[in-house]
Amino acid sequence: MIEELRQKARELLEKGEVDLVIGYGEGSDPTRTMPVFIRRPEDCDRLVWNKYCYNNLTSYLTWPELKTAGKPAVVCKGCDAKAVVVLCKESQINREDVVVIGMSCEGVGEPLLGKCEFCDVRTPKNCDIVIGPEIEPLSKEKQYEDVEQLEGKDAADRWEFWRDQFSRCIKCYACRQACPLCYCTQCIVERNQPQWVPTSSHPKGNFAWNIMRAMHLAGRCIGCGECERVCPSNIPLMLANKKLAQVVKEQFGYESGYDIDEPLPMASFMPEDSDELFK
Amino acid sequence: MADNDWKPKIIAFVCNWCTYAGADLAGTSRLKYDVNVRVIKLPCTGRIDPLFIIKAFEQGADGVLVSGCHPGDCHYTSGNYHARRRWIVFSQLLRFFGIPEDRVQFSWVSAAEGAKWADLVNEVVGKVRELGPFTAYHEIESAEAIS
Amino acid sequence: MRLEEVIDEAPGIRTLKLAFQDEAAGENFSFKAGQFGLYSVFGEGECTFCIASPPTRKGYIECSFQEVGRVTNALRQLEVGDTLGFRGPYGNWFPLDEMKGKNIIFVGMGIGLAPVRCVIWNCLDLRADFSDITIIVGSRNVDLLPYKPELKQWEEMSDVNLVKTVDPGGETPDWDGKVGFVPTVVEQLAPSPDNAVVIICGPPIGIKFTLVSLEKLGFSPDQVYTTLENKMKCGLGKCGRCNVGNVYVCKDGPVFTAAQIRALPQEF
Amino acid sequence: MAEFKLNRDKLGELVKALKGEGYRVVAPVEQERTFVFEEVDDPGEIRLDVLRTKRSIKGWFFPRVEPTLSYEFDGQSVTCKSDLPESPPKTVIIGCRPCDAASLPMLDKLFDWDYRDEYWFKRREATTVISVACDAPDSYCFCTSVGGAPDGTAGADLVMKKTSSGDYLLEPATEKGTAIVEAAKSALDPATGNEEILVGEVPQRFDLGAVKPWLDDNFDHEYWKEISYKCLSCGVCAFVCPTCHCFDIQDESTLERGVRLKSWDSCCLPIFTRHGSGHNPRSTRDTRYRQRVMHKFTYYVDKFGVTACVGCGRCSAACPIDMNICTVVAGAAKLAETST
Repeated sequence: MIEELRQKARELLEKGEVDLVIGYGEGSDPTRTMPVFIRRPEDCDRLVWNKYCYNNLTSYLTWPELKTAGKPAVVCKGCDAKAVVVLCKESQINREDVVVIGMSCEGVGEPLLGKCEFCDVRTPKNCDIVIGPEIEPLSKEKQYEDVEQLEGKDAADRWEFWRDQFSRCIKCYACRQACPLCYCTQCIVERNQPQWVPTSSHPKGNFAWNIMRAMHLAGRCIGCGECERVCPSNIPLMLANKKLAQVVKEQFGYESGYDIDEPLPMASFMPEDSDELFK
Repeated sequence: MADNDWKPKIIAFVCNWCTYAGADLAGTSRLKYDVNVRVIKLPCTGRIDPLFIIKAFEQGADGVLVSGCHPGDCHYTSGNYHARRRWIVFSQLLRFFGIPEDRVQFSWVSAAEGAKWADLVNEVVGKVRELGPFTAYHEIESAEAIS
Repeated sequence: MRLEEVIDEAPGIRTLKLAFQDEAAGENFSFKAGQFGLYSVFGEGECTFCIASPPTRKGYIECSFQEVGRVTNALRQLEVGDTLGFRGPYGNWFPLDEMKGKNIIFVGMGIGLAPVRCVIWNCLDLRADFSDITIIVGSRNVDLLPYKPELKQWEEMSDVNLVKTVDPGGETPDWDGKVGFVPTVVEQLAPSPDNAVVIICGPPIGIKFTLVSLEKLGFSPDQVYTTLENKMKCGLGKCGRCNVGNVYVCKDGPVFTAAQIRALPQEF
Repeated sequence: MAEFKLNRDKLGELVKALKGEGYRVVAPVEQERTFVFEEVDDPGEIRLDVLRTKRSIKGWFFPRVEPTLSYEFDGQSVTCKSDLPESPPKTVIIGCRPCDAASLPMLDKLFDWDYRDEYWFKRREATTVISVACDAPDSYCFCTSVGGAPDGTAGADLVMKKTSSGDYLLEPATEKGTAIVEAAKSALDPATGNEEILVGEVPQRFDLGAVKPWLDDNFDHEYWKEISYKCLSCGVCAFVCPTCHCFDIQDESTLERGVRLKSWDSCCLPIFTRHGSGHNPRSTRDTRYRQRVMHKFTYYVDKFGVTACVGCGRCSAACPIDMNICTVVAGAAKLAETST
């Protein structure tokens, strides 16, 4: 697969179809990879593909620095490619302005990351080029098991669980920076009139930050899990994201990252949406 | 503060066109309702950011009430429809994080429903009074965080 | 400190006169022209401004600010009698002792006139110590020109040469000053570099181009002083925010000569 | 030389003895699949074998959030109270690595120059640091390239060195360290002098002497853009770093009272230098990443005579995109070599 990837990337650059290829390169350790930006066909041999290709490289697509870099091609796993769908829907990129190279993927990490156990996009969708064999999707039946497990506890326990988790947050914002869908030029925590979210990483500030981060991803999160992976405190951020994905699916029948034409759930409505909550 | 001195603090975020008018009607109709609610008027429920609720708790609220026009009656046509989706999701998130459901109440109160407003406030205040002060949230005060 | 007086200078620009609540502290307080302080609105935070009143006038200090962010907004809400926090004075100062007997050219652009104003009054209060005094003030438009009553005062002084200018398009029908960008006006005015020093402050871009003009006129970078307004938090050389190259602007600055600035990485 | 040793099974007794003397004991413990320094109740939790905790010990001297001033409103007047702790608890940190300990004297210089930061120094005085020499450094380690050593003593009051039998030899480096040995004597055994000490090797990865001159001359070099295009601009590197010390000051308040907080900040975050006007002197990620490297490897040297990096490798290990500071600096050293 690596050779095929390099070959394709080389072709794209040689033909001038793209100006740069964003892919994975060799990391500082055999169990890591590092994003590489390749501009010359002869550098395409730096591209690698292995089970340590964690990063969701689509998060680079919305960067201001990239606006002047020409047309990019981006190497994506199936999960990552979902972000392209959302970015297009939210008018952050034009689909035709990026070439998506999808990689068939049997999961990343050693042991496999949690998200890979319920992956239905092992053969990536919505890509311009797919490299690698067709791989059967896995069942998503049990994907919310961890969410349900926490829900089984009573409110006070859940509160305690999250309070302890969030108290470890150091507000480094790696979750935000790594997220392909956190592309706001000015994040809500950087707005200080009024200061909506306390900037300090004390438990109260952390709670406000994490609840807002999750809420802003409602109906948008594509489940790539980068936020959780990059968190230096190992806070289970995906639990909250998954909970919201579950709510959105149950209530509005929407799953993020699949259909480029379906309206965004949090920017649309149906008159017959549930009124159960309201007195 | 001794427990028997405690009065619940309820913040109500209401829309200008329906619920605020409804609350007004409750007043002009001389309906009596609990005084522990502080009303904040906004143009529309669509304007109410989930952050408002968080901020209210941060600043010491024990309960929050959000209310606007009935679906279909929005002054801006669809503001409350959007708000409805937002609250459906947000209430689930709050629940997931262990914030008691009775501390946050969402409702629709029209300009004609002064009595409903009074009842609603009484009910919310009653429930929050039962729950007691929201110390769980207030105690995660800006404590020193070490490493 | 207690807010004594509020003066609206221009749209969005305000001067606050502050008195010490503790009189003894007020009497012991001294500073030098060019130093700054951290003013705090309790509940909102701290903000860094130079002290805009001259050290020759005791018992109070003034600061001028443009409303841009959280704290300046809160400062604007304050009413006479309110309490403010003040830390300072911090940083270095303009070496007025070395400037004695020299011609002094002041250049203040927009709100950048505030730190320059402090030095102007300081020099005017000690007028005999200095030779010719030229003041060049510029702003985007007439409305935004701060310290209008003082400009009038300076204009009327026989021993001060005041030049006012506004950017092209910013003039009004009854504007009696020049029209043109400050660097251009400086070049037209062509002050002699002999026995002269320049004290300049304004937006980074304005300073940059004025320095070029001054160089053309034969000023050496050692003759030109400016004050850098970096984002600062602690004022004590610790928090690292104002760090540019190997200096902490809050300790090693804010006053630098053009020569020193040139040696720094261009990150301000 | 070491007079005493700690039997590998007697760590619990040591902790107990220290607690008995009124010390608060802080040591590496596991927390959600990472290791951090926490106050220890159960000595069984202590993980002296952990090479790299996620965050350094700096938080125990310079907390990530710290109140500096509290105030109460009363009409137009405000009553203020300093939050400087009178006497911070007497603390002993057990099991940090020599690189972490070395960061302390390095930061002393910053917190002492011109204005002495009592928040830092009161905790410094109240705290005894026991480091454990590294017997098994890994590929992220580069202490030897920045003047440290896997068995370095800088900043440590007492150094514990692992022996081939799994015990630890105790070498006091300061009076505070000697006091610890005194306090914990009941848990210690005399050293025989025949113990075989295990100290790992950390290869030198770059020539520090060549780095600074190159950095001084190459502020505008293409290299910065080239290496930092992939930087996410998050703050992980600074927050896990033992020497990154930049902080923010923010007020938080209600209608009745407020507090002024000092909290960690990072030069890699875009908002760090953004002015109120919107002007940002470091608006791009390459300028911010460059600032991080420059501040450590040249500005700090100019100002305080030491390099503000101890080679612990934390930022490299924690970086979401595998930015390795050792590789970056080694790259600069290499450029320095080729340019001369």
